[in-house]
Amino acid sequence: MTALAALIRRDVSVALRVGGGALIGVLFFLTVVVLMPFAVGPDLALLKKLGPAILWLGALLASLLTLDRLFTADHDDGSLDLIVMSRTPLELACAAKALAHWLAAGLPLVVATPVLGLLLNLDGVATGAVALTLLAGTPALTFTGMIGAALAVVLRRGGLLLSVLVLPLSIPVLIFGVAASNAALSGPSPFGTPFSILCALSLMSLVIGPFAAAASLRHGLD
Amino acid sequence: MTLGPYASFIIMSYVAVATVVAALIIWVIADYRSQKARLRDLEAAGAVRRSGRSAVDVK
Amino acid sequence: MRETGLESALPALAPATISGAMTLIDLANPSRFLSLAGRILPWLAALTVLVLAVGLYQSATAPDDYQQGATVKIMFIHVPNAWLSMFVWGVMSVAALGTLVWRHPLADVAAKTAAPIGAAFTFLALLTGSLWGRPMWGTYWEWDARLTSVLILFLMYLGLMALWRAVEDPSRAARAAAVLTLVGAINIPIIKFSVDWWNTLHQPASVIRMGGSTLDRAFLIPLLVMAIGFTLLFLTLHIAAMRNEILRRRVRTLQMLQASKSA
Amino acid sequence: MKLSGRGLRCVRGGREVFSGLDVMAESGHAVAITGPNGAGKTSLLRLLAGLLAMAGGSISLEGGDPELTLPEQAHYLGHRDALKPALSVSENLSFWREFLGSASRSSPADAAQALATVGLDHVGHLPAAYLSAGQRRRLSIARLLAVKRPVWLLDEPTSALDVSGQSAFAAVMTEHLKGGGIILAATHTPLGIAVRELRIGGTA
Repeated sequence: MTALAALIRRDVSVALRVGGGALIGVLFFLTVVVLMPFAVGPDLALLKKLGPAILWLGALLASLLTLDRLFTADHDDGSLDLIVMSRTPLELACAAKALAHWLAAGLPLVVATPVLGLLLNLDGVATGAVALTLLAGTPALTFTGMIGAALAVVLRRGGLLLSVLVLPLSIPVLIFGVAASNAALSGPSPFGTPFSILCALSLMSLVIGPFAAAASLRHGLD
Repeated sequence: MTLGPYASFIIMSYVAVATVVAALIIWVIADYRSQKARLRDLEAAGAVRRSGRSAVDVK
Repeated sequence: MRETGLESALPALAPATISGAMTLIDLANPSRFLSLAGRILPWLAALTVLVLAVGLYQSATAPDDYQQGATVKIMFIHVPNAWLSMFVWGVMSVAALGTLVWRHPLADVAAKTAAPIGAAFTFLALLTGSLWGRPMWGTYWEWDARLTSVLILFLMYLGLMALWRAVEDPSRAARAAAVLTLVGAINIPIIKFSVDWWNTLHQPASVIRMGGSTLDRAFLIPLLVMAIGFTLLFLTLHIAAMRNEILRRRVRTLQMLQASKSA
Repeated sequence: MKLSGRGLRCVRGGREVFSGLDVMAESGHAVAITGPNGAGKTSLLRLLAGLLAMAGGSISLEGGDPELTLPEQAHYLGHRDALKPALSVSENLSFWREFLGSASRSSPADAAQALATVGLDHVGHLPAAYLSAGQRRRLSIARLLAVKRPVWLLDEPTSALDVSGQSAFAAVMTEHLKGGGIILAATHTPLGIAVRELRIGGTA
């Protein structure tokens, strides 16, 4: 347990210190959301309707972009070798790294949501609903994205390839996240159904992600 | 002075400005103190500047 | 090493500035700047407090606007912050020129420390604008041309701060930040123009213009005093933050010295 | 304790690096793996560390902890130093101490002791970014000391070390061997301790 706590602590502090990229993700989120009205138009009624979708797309892209270096940074400086050799099962180490990433880069997105909701003319209930769905859904984005991050180590290529690999995997999360937010905002359908499916997707990814990432790391090292 | 029906907005904006300005002032002062303390520690550890002057004795 | 860079830049400046620009030499030397800052800061701070106190008193006693009522009082803090949001970028642009063209040793210190202060004032301009807009528009946020431009400016400040944070070595970050600052300075009018055009395209001018062009003297004088007060506040904070940054770099140099001694 | 690998075969990128390689090392002994560039020195170490898949052969460690695999009882010191520049020297070391070791068996004092042994105790609070290449290498060596593991797999351990650093490291290795440890080191230069040489690759 101390080993995992140490890993989480290290990753979070590296992400937050000088040179770390955690807060850049939030900035990216902010910029993407601010950009949208320039394409759509400043019509507040329309923005309100599109709000949850815009926020979800922004959060999806922001969490994906920061995932790029999740494993490659450790691979480049040799830490990954030692992590693979340690007594801690690689699956748990991967889960710890993803959790640290979510704490440093995913949670700030949720915290930033209310401010952005204001810009998109969402009322309190809608903003709360979007923030809640992001809180439940961003772990799923991180934990499915980590599979791509592990593949990036194996393929020695990150960036766009990672996005192409991972984006299709995150479609279900996007569908149910936006559906739940919209249900809370206006829809006739209840909020509970899509939200519980979203939570189920998150829980599933918590299990599948670490195993898949660990498997691809084990076979990809050389 | 009466602030009319929107008094809360006016007060809120003044309070917000006061808070942020106070935060800036506190940040500047705290940063100054911590840098001075680190310089003093380094001096105590025997680090001397190239010019031989003390790094701390500038006011 | 940073310190060496700072001081070896001095002889290069000296021949060109034999008598006329003694202040430049004074300021170019970080140690001189530190002692000067130590002497100036208390006076500057006192002056700032005085001017802001007068400005606040005048704003409090200013009459209500016949159209906006008492909410016009928000203008007295909103406009100075909005002015500073642009003024600070101007300061940073001059500093960026100082970094790129004149290689002035204090230029990047000035540029780096201005960014967070500028971001704070820009944030306040947005916040007060939004609080002012709520009674006017009925919403906290309207994609009004002015507010939107300030929002983009705010994002650019944050990006600049992120750039400074992303690189550990300040002298390497300085060049990149200087280029970005100047590009930003050129782009801000273009962005402002585009946003104006985008805004009028979508919304025929039904939005209430904030702080219209013809201001009554009763508003103008408090506004001017507040603007001067906030500018003084910025100068005080900036000089203090520059002093901190110089000390921080001195700490860094000494630490690297300490590390290399043990090799 | 006895580490032995028999008939080892390694294939990388479709190319056979070596095959039918036997390697053996006993408690208290050091083996220097030598050979020309590309002979597979690093590959052999990574194979033993479990970082490369074996294409054939078997590896065993007799007399070790039966519940642990060989990689879990081995330290691997590679070309890369496994340090985070943003963290301080002591944060880097204490992370690896907590992550690799069982905290019960090593105390923070061990980490301080390890830093002192490699001569970095006075820069513990500085960011690792300020260290020179030689200092970074010494910090990696401190990791071997802060967490006790019987088998050391060292890849060019003395590169970037100056003469005094090399002799200090020789003392560290001698101490480890005295305690019953095993060292396998890939190297071009003499390590400064008594070693058995294992030459792999052609006769270049």
